[in-house]
This record gives sequence, structure tokens and C-alpha cells, in this order.
Amino acid sequence: MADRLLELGNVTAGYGPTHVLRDLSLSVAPGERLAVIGRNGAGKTTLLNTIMGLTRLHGGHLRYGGRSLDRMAPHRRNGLGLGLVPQTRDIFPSLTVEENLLSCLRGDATLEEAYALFPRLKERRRNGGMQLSGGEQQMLSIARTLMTRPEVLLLDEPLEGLAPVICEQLMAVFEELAKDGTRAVVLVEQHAEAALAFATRVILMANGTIVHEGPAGDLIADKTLLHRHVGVGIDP
Amino acid sequence: DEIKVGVVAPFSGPFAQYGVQYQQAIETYQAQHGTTAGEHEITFIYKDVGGVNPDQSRALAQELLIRERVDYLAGFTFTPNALAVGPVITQSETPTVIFNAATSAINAESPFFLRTSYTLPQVSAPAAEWAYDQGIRSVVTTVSDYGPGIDAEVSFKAAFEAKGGTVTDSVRMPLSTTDFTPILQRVKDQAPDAVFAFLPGGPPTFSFTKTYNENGLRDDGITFLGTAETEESNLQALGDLAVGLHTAYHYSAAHDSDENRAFLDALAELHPDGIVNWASVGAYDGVHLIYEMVAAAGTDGPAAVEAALGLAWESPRGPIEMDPETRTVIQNVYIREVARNPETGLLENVETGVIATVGDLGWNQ
Amino acid sequence: MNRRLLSLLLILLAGGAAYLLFPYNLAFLTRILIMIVLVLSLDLILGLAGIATLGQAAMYGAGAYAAGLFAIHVWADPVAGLLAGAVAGALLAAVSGAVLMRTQGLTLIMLTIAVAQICAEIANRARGVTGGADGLRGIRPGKVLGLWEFDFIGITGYWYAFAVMFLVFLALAVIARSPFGLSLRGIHESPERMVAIGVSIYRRRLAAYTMGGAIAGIAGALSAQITQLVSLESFSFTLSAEALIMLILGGTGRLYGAILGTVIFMAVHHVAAANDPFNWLFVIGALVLVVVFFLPRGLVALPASLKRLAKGGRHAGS
Amino acid sequence: MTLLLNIAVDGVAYGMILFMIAVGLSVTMGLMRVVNLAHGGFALIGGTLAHWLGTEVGLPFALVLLGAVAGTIVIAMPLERLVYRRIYGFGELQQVLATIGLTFLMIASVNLWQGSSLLSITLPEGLNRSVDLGFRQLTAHRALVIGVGALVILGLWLLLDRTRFGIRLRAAVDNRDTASALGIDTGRIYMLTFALGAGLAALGGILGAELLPIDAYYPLRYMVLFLIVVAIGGLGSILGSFVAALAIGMIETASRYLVPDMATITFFVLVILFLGLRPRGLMGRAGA
Amino acid sequence: MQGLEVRGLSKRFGGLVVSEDIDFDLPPGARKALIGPNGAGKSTFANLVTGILAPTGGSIRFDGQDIAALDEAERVKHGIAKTFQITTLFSGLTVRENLRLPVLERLGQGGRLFRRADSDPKIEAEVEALLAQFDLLALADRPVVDLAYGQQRLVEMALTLALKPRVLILDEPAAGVPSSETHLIIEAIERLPEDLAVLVIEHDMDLVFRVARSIVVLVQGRILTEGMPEEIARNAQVRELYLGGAHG
Ligand SMILES: Nc1ncnc2c1ncn2[C@@H]1O[C@H](COP(=O)(O)OP(=O)(O)OP(=O)(O)O)[C@@H](O)[C@H]1O
Ligand SMILES: Nc1ncnc2c1ncn2[C@@H]1O[C@H](COP(=O)(O)OP(=O)(O)OP(=O)(O)O)[C@@H](O)[C@H]1O
Ligand SMILES: [Mg+2]
Ligand SMILES: [Mg+2]
Repeated sequence: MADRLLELGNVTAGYGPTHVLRDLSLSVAPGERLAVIGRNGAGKTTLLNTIMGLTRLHGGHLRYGGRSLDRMAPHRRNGLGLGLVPQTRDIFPSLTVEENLLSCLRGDATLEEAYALFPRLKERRRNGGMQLSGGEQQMLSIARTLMTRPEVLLLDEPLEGLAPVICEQLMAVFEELAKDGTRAVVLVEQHAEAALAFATRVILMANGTIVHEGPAGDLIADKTLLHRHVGVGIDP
Repeated sequence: DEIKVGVVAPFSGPFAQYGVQYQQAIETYQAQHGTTAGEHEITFIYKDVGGVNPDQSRALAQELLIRERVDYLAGFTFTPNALAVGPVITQSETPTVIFNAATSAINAESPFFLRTSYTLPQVSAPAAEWAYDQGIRSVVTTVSDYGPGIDAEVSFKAAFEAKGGTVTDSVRMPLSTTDFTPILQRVKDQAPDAVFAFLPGGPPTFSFTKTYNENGLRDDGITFLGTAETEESNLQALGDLAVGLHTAYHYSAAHDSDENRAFLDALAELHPDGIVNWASVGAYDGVHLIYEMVAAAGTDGPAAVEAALGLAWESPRGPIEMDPETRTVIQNVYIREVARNPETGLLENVETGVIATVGDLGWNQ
Repeated sequence: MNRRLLSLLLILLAGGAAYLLFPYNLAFLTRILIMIVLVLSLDLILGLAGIATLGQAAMYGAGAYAAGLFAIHVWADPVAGLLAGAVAGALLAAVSGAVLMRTQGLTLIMLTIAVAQICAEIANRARGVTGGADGLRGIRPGKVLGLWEFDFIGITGYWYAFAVMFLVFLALAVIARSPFGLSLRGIHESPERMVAIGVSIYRRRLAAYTMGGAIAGIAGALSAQITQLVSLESFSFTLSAEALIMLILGGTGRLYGAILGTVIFMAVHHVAAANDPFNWLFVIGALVLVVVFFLPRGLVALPASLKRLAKGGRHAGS
Repeated sequence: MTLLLNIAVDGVAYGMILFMIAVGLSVTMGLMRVVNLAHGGFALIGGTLAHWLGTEVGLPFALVLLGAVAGTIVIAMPLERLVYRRIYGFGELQQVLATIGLTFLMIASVNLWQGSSLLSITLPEGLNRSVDLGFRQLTAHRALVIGVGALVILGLWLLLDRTRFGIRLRAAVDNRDTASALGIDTGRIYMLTFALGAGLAALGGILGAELLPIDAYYPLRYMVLFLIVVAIGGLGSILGSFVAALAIGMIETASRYLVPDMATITFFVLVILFLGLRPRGLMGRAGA
Repeated sequence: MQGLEVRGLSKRFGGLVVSEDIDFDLPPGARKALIGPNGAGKSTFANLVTGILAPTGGSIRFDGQDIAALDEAERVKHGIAKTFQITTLFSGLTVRENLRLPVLERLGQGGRLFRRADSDPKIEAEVEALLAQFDLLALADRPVVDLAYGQQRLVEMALTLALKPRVLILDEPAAGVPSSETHLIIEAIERLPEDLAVLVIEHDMDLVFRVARSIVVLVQGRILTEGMPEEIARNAQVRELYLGGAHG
């Protein structure tokens, strides 16, 4: 097994003809918990979408476990082990909760697993996906991606709209996921505090590029770093 | 010098067949009789009107008159298209020969309209009389619910009742009808001696005749009476189910005469796949009329119309004459029966007799 | 502001140029103008307010019959006839819209079709009034503004139709930038949000539909006066569908698209049908596909796309 | 009494034919949400192939049916790749335009190949015969359509509601990017479903040709009819289309028995009333 | 009493009870927060009050008047407005146009035909002020679709404020907004007119504790408790069901 799961080299990408990401390089190793922090519009979502193959790649290259992703369709990337929880949740509205989960079921994954993680979903399993509350949708979105058994889990603001208790519980789940040393988690999070507490390594993004990269500890130790690079501070 | 004739007809869309047939008939006539009449060279200019589209029809007529400087107009498959050019041709005094449009009222719209096709009363009334003479006493009429259909119904009924028969039921079928089972089942339940039908050509005719057979009306001995339903361009598609259907009409491609055979042969030489039907003969006779008018009066419109009135000639459909009053030809109406030609194996309308020689019976209605 | 004046000027110039360049095709040019008015009415409803319809011919036909009957039985003045057409179109739109505007999407499309079909059937059955399938004849419009008689060549007809088209365009250009126009675009973008800022979208949509109906009625009235005959085909599905194709071809929501799309479609049709009527559908079909794939926003986007192409950029995404 | 029976029998028969003809559209437009005005075009292609195979090549009916449906699918697949694949993501209006353009091309092609006259499809002798129902006759052909229609509705229900394929299809339609990011091969699903829709269109076109005869302008002539069935049934619901087709068949048949001359107005007024009251149709899914 | 008074409100979806017998007051000037586990029925409650959903039972009065029969648009006209939990904007219009629309409608000018939408200096000034308040000036002429999600949340807030409501319901106003920028939203809330009644639904406890003077806790469609922020933070039941260990 390579010591790097995911590698991005000089990636330039965006929606249609516009460039959002500029010349961005990054790698993710197994067992890593990587946090991505940046202002609104910095390109965090675009970064995850590009890894997943949902944007137009203008330049650079992506590799996963040594294989090139550049021209690979999203579903095959998922097959290789990439899993994305999108920021906008994107529940399938014409499917029930259970069907939403079934549509992604892979390998040895079972519905019971998802329901154990989010008992709420079990109660609502016959409901239409769009009838869920905001937080329930977020749960479903996370559970759905977990059903695909990802090796690298890409989380785009997964705590948004969730009750604080659930947030704590989820963070523990994500941590657990990376623990066995074969998998990795990439977390995009607005709340720097939560992100730093979770991550082993942090990248700061602004204007589509990485402006700082380093161990989470550095940023916790030196609070001005955050502020200098992305104007994001930690609340007192 | 050159005299131009503008032909306004559908050359595209679902009715393109009409335009094609006009053009083939015109070319056939010119192949047979040359391109000059008197000392005039005659050329035809074709314009595509698409379908029922009076706006386009009028615009094309104007374009032909102003830009192409035509002296005669011809064609016109649909009544509104013909009516729309009425004011124009009256103003420009342009003789206009209608190859097809079959509503009586058109010719009243302008003195420059001449018609070499037929009108609906002209064929439906003789059908009624023939039916009575065959011993048919009760009839249900089933017509498409629009102008021509209603014209057919009214004149059939009037003629049939005048003879002493009874029309037990008159069904008007919406144009959008695709399934004729309910209508024919209703007819069947009434068990009349015959059913008289009028439908626009194409898909409705196809479904109607099919349903007539399949629902057992034929087996029950209810005679089918029609007019254009078995016309030649649909006939082969109708298949064996059409055999034995009776229609009263002014032209069958199977008409037994030297003129018709010459016409068919000449046309087949130019267009081996060409189908000949009433539209072809309407155009063919129309061209003949135009040649006569040109020879007699050149570009003088009123004089040309004057020369056309009362003109008689032998057409592929039989003897015809331009009625001075109605400006529609007086012609024979034949009773026909569909049968397979033993030689070619194709279906054809076999004429079993002339039932009347009439002018436009709808003129005074 | 200057650009807008410039483009108005351009339309005027184009009108004059067409007149001078094609003096023998005035009848055809007039048909294009009438069609533009109809397509403009569609742009108001569909382009701005996002009301999808395949039944605009209902209002067109109502306007045509109203203007025709008005000229025959009441008064032959053409401008009064236009008003009659507008009123008929608006009335039909308001009445049918009262039900239709509660729906959207495919349902709405089907309802608009149904309304047009019912109108056609009523006109077909009321033969005594409308002439049925033979058409309503005997329309003899008087002089335009008491000055210009409709002439054989079609000069009066052309300028009359052009003036009407221009005024309609102008009115719509003003409406498009008005608060009302903005609110229609808002409804188009997000009806839920529009309700949340306190707007009865039903009433707004109904108002727009009625206005569109009036304009379509004017187009119908124009055609009745120019052709002097109204046929059942003025209610036809084909007419509605063609108007829609012309609009999308040109580009929705920008009014110029309506003009461009109509002119191109009808001109291509005219030329293609004249050269090979039997196969002209190939030409139109190909044209339509090319536009969808290379100019998804319609022909109005052509200049921008060309500019991008000239700059060496990649081709326009959607 | 006989009248009621007549209406029931003819209504079901007619409704089943409508269903057969519209079900393909219910798949492409209802499930795949692509405004597929070219549906009739595929029925036309199927019908034309059937005409050609039957009358010119001279194959027996079963082979004609098979060959024409297969042929239509073979034509539909590259079209899906070339045209449809690129318009799925477009707005409705662009889809209208593209599929109308495609329809024009199909019409023009058939027109060029076979002309614009009726293209008859030869039925085997057996299907022209009538089945005696006791109080009246029904053609064997219609009986066959009823049978095939029942099979189709059953098969589609199993496929769409009971299999993973059906769930994935609906997911892919709801949000293509997300579905694909979650590992669903949306391209393949779309292509297969489209092929299914086109095949059903061809099958419906051929089996329904007795009522809606095939000619080059078939797609435009009957477009409204197909759309009405799908709209009444509710977008996205095959079962809805089925019920709608039967209901329409009944209503049309009844009005043609009882008030033939008012049938058109009656029909459209009922359509307006129904859709006015139930804008989503019989069984439409939300968000349609 | 004035302001919003809700009595015995309940809502059921089929067999599922989502709101049960809720009594709730929101007088002018109130700053209340509604918190509770996911699916507790908070958004549903907001939707009942704004008229997006029809209640199964109970009454809603505003300034003494029964508004239960009014539809959503009419309630907006009465001054009850709400932001959407999931952003719902005029995505094809520019930010400026997004803000102009509600201002026009509020002033009853939305139906005017023969003047330009941007020709009223007073309206334009108001729009500019809103743009400035939410730091959106640089993006004012971009279509909203082009904005990142967090930026859209700001437009969402601004748009609702443009209605100058008397009761404002904010459904997760800070969702998607980075912690460094929630202050913009908090400040916006703090700058709201004193007599405006505000109800915030939020899972961001920092925001809740900053702006709320009183907190209502909703669990399984019922009001569990109501109290001052400190009380709620100390309430053991609330901590177990909702807050967890982080906020002590
Ligand atoms: N679909 C799109 N089309 C065009 N531009 C887009 C699209 N989505 C985002 N952008 C632009 O790309 C840039 C980066 O957006 P992105 O969503 O990646 O930011 P982000 O860092 O995730 O922000 P947030 O924290 O608000 O989620 C923004 O300037 C945005 O305007
Ligand atoms: N239309 C509906 N049909 C059926 N159930 C619904 C419907 N709308 C909401 N629900 C259910 O009602 C419950 C309450 O939903 P609501 O959106 O009010 O929750 P909430 O408190 O806002 O939660 P969150 O904090 O996650 O946004 C949820 O469990 C949801 O599944
Ligand atoms: Mg983001
Ligand atoms: Mg909520």
C-alpha cells in the first residue's frame, strides 16, 4: 500500500470556463485527519468536488493509490474508495430515506449500521427524503456516504445544522474511522475550533490556493497564524 | 412570349402528396402537349404553402403576382387557402384554377375562380340516389365534424330523403377521433341498410375502414358508401379489408378510356412510382383549361375566364364541361367498387357505372 | 441607456432596410412581423415570468376572430380592430388563466393546449358565426388611421404591422425593466421566495398572462386584417409550437431573441422550402440542434460566443 | 346494459393501446425527466421498420415485431450518446428545442426513405380475426394489445419499484452529480433506461398502428395525445400513466358512444377540470 | 397583549405528531431562541407561524388579530417574515436585484409597469445600505448562483431584513457562515429595531447565547422548558438531550 492515498499536483479547476482552484498541490496519507479551513468562497467545496470529479479539471493531475484520476468518472472514483458528503446534502427527493441508503449500499455495509449511528433515520425510514428536517437530512447524507465504504471520506461541513450532542458523537465516529491506519478523513469546517480539535493536519485556503499547511498543533499554539492567513479567528 | 402560372400547393408537411401529384400531372400534360399554347410559352412556378395556412397562401399569391408577374394562379388544396386569395385575384383580375378545394362557396368569392375538381354535394347526392336505387332504404351517416363533412352529410341526406329513404341517424365525428369502434358499434346496433361515411384522407380513413370490417358491419350486410375514402394514394395501405367497399366519385385511376390510359402511361413514363388519383386529374384538367385560356386570351384575365366558360373536353375522368354559372366542371359521377386487379395484384376502384352527370349541386344552398 | 436607444434605432433601420431590399416580398415580411408580435407575447409570459405554454395560439386565434367579426359587423377601422383583438386575447387569457395559473410545468402546458383545442372546436362548431373550417371571410379593413388604404403590394400592410410590432416591442422593453418585470423574473427564479416576500404570485402571473394574451390577440388581429380571412388553424397547436421554437431559438427573456429567432426561423423556412420543400425539415431540424448545442442560450448569445471564440477561450459551457 | 358493456370493453381496449403508446414517454419523460418530444419519433422509427420488414422484406409478424423494436433500440443508443446525454442537464426549454429538432430529422428521414403516405403494418391472419365475447366481437389484435399491456405494466413495476436498478435510476435522475459521486454509474443507467423507453415507444407504435396509423408525420400528429396521458397520470409514475390511459380510453369511448359530436370539447373540458383540481396528475411525484 | 400569541398549536403529518399543544408568546422587542434536537419540530413551528404549513389545531394571533386563516404572502404583509433554513434565493438575479425585489414589494411598488425598477433613489439607497451592512458590496452585481454557500446565507439574511418585518424568524441564520463571520450576523441581529420581535432557531450555541434573552427548548414537538440562557445552560435535561458536554 502506498504511503499516500490521494495526491493532487498543480491542480487548476473550476466550473465551466472559470478557474476557482489555482495550481493547488496536496496529498493525504492513510490514517490522516486533515482539516480544510478558509473563508466563504475560498474554494473548499470546489476542492472536494474536484477530487470527486464533479468540476472541470483545467490543469494538473490527481492520483489515488497510484492511479490517475484525471479522466475518471465520479462513480469510478467512488468505487476506488473516495466518498463525499456534499455541503448541500443533496438528498434524493423522490426516494424514501431507506431507498436513499439502499441506492448506495456497497459490499458488506448494511442498513442497520446506518440506523445504529442515527436512530432518528430508522424512525423516519419510510418518509420521503425531502420531508426530513434539516439536521435529519444531514444525517442521511452522512450515512449514505458511509454506506459506500469510503477509504478517504471527504466531509463538506458535515456538522452544519446538527444538534451539539450529535456533533460530538459524529466527531468520535470520524476519528474512529481514521484510527485503523488505512483510511483518511478530509474535513471542511467553518468552525476552526472544532476542526483543529479533530485534525492531525490542517490546510488553510484562500482564493483557490493553499496559503498554509501544517500540523494542527501549530495553529492551536499560534492563534495569529489563522488570522493572518485566512482572516479566520477562534472565538474566545 | 412567356406566360407564367403560379401553383400554390402543399409541397411539405403531411399533405405534401398533393403538391407532388399536381406537379407530376402538370409535367405529364406538358410532356404530352408541349409547353406552348397559341404563341405563348407556358411555365409553372411552384410555391409551398405547407398546409391549411391562409396567411401564407395569400402572401404567396401576392409574391407570385408582384414579383414573378404570373398571369394565372392554380393549385389550392384547402378551402381557406383558396378563399384567402379571393380578394387578391379579384383586384388583379387573375384567372385562378382550383385543382382541389371542394367547398361550393369558394367560387362565389371571386369571378376569377374556376374549378376542375369537384364539390362535395356533386358526389354525395348521386351516392344517395344510387343507394336508394339499389334498394337501400335506411342509412346512418357518419361524417367528420367540419365543413366538408357537414356539406357531405347535408347533401346526402337531402337527396336520400327526397327519394323516399330515411336517414335514421347522423353522427358527426370529431376530427381528432382515432378509435372509431364506438361510432361503428353504434351504427351496427342500429342495423341500417348502409352507412355513409365522409372522412378526410389519411389516418382517419384507414382506421375507419378497418374498424368497419373488424367490428363485423360488413358481415352484417351493412353496405359501406363513401366518396374519396378509397382514393388511390391510400388504397394499397388499406389492404384486403377495402375489397368490396362502394364509393361514388368522379374519378378512378382505373377508368376505362383511351384518354385515361394515355394519361397514366405518360405519367408513369415520367414518374414510375407516381400514384394517380383525383388530385392528379384535377391538376391535369386544370392545366388543360389554362392552356385553352392562354390560347384564347393570352394575358387578358377577364377574357380568359370568358373563354373558359362553357368549354367542354374529354378528360381522363370522362367528358367534362366548365359550367358557365358555377365555374365548376360538370362531370360524370361513377359508382365504384374496390377490387384486386388480377394482373397487377393491386387494389383499384373499379367503375361499375355512371350514376349521374352533374354540375355543382351545392351552388344554390 | 445609449445602447438601448441604439438597438431601437437598429430595429428601425432593419425595418427600413428590409423594405428597400425586398420590395417584392412585403407580404412575407409582414407575416414575419406578425409572428414577431406573437413570439414577443410569448417572451413576456415564458421568458420573463417562466410560464411555460404551448397554447399561445388560443389568444392569437381569439384576437383574430374578434378583429375579423368586429370589422365585419361593427367597424372596419383597423386600429379599433386591433383593440378588439387585444381585448379578446386578454379576456380569454384572464378567464383561462384563472385556472391555469394555479399550475405549472407539464400540467400547465397540457392545460394551455387544451384551452386552444377547445377554442378551435368551438370555432369549428359555430359555423354560422365563424365560417367553420372554411374560414371567416368578408373582412375588409378600412384605411389605417383614416389615411392609408391597404394596397395590393402590401406597403401599407408592411408599415402598419411594423409600427405595431415596434410599439409592442417598446412597451415590453419598458415593462421588462420595471418593478413588475423584475418581480416576474423573481417568480421565474424562485416562486417560494417570492411568496415569502409577500407577493401573491398567482395574481402576478395572471396579470402577466393576461398581458401576454392581449399582445397575442393583437398579433391575431393583425393577421386577420392583413389576410382578410381567419381560419381554424389560427388556434392550431402547430402555431403555438412554432412560436415556442422561434423564441427558444432566438433566446428567451431578452425580447431581441424573439425578433432574431422569428426572422431566422421563418427566413430559413422560406428559403429551404422554396428550394427543396420535401426535405426542408432536415435543414430546420439541423439548425435547431446546432443552436441547442452551440448556443444553448439562443441566437442572441451568438455575439458573446463569437467574442469568446475570438479571444481564444474554450467553447461556452452551459 | 349492452351499451355499458360495450363502453367497458372498447374503453379498456382503447386505453390499453394508449398506454402502450405512451408508456415509453412515461419512462423517458416521467422517470428520466427529459422533455422528450421525440418520443413519437421512436414510435415512428419502430413503425417504419415494421412496415419495411413486413411488406418489403416479408418477415413473419413475430420477427417483424422483434426486429423493429431491436432496430429502434439500435438507433436510439447512439442518439442517446450524441444528443440526449448532452441535454439531460439542460433546462426544459433547451430540451424541448433539441427533441423537436430531432423529431424533425426523424420525420424528414422517414419521409425521404418511405415517402409521406401511410405505412401499413401487415398483421398475421390470426390477429385480424375477431374473438366472440358473447354479446359482441373484439378483434384478436386488441385482445393481444391488452395482454401485452398488462405484461408491460407488471414488468415495469417490478423493475422500477422492486429492484436496485429502479432505485438507482430515480437517484440518478434526482441529482446526477451526487448519484455519480456516490458510486452510481449514471451514464449506463441513463443509456439503458433510454433504450427501454425507445424500445417501448417502438412496441407501442407498432401495436397501436391499427388506431394511430404510421406515417412520416406521426410524431407531430399524436404528440399532444401522448403528453396528455403522461400529464394525467402524473410525471414519474408508470402506474399513473396506466390508470390515466385506461381512464382516458373509457371517457373517450363513452363520449363517442353517447355524445359523439361533443366528444372533443367534453374530453378537453374534463382534462382541464381534472388537471385544474389535481395539478400533479393521478400519481405524480412531488417536485415534478 | 400585543405581538405574536400562539395557543395550543399542533401539527400532524399523517400519524406523525410534529407539534403538540404549543403555547408560545413573542411580544415586540423579544429576543428569543428556539433550540432542540434535530427533528424536534422547530422549522415546522416556524412554518406554521409564517403560514407555509397549515396547523392541525390551535390558534395563532398577531396583535390581537387571528391570522391563522391568512396565507403566507398576506402574513408577510402583516410583518411576519422568515429566513429559509435551506437557502432559497433568486439564483439567476444579481445580489442587488435580490435585495431590490423585497424592498419594492414592501413599498407596494412591485406591480408598477411603466418606470424602471432601479429608478427610485430612496429604494436604491436602502438596497445599498443593506449591501454595506452585510459586506456584499463587492459582490453586488454577481448573480447569486456564482456565490459560495456562506455568501448566499448573508444574502438570505439581508433579503429578509429588507422586508422590515415586525416579527422576524431566523431559521439557522448562521448555517454555513464561518465562525469568524457570524459576528456580522450577530451584529445585524443586534442592530435590529428595538421593537422588532425576533425568534432565532439555531444549533450554533455561541450565537444563541449571544443574542437570546430567553430560550425555548422544543423536544419531540413539545415545549420542554423555557428560561434565561444561564438557566437553560445549567438544565441537566437539556444538556443530556441536546447540548452535550461542550457547553458548560
Ligand atoms: N456552481 C458554480 N458555478 C460557478 N461558480 C461557482 C459555483 N460554485 C461556486 N462557485 C464559485 O467558486 C468559488 C469558490 O466556491 P466554493 O463553494 O468552493 O467555496 P467554499 O470555500 O466552499 O465556500 P463556503 O465556505 O461558503 O462553502 C466562489 O467564488 C464561488 O462564487
Ligand atoms: N411534510 C412532512 N411530512 C412528514 N414528516 C415531516 C414533514 N415535514 C417535516 N416532517 C418531520 O417532522 C419532524 C420535524 O421537522 P422540523 O423540520 O420541524 O425539525 P427541526 O426541529 O427544524 O429539525 P432540524 O434542527 O434538524 O432542522 C421531522 O422528524 C421531519 O421528518
Ligand atoms: Mg463550501
Ligand atoms: Mg429545522
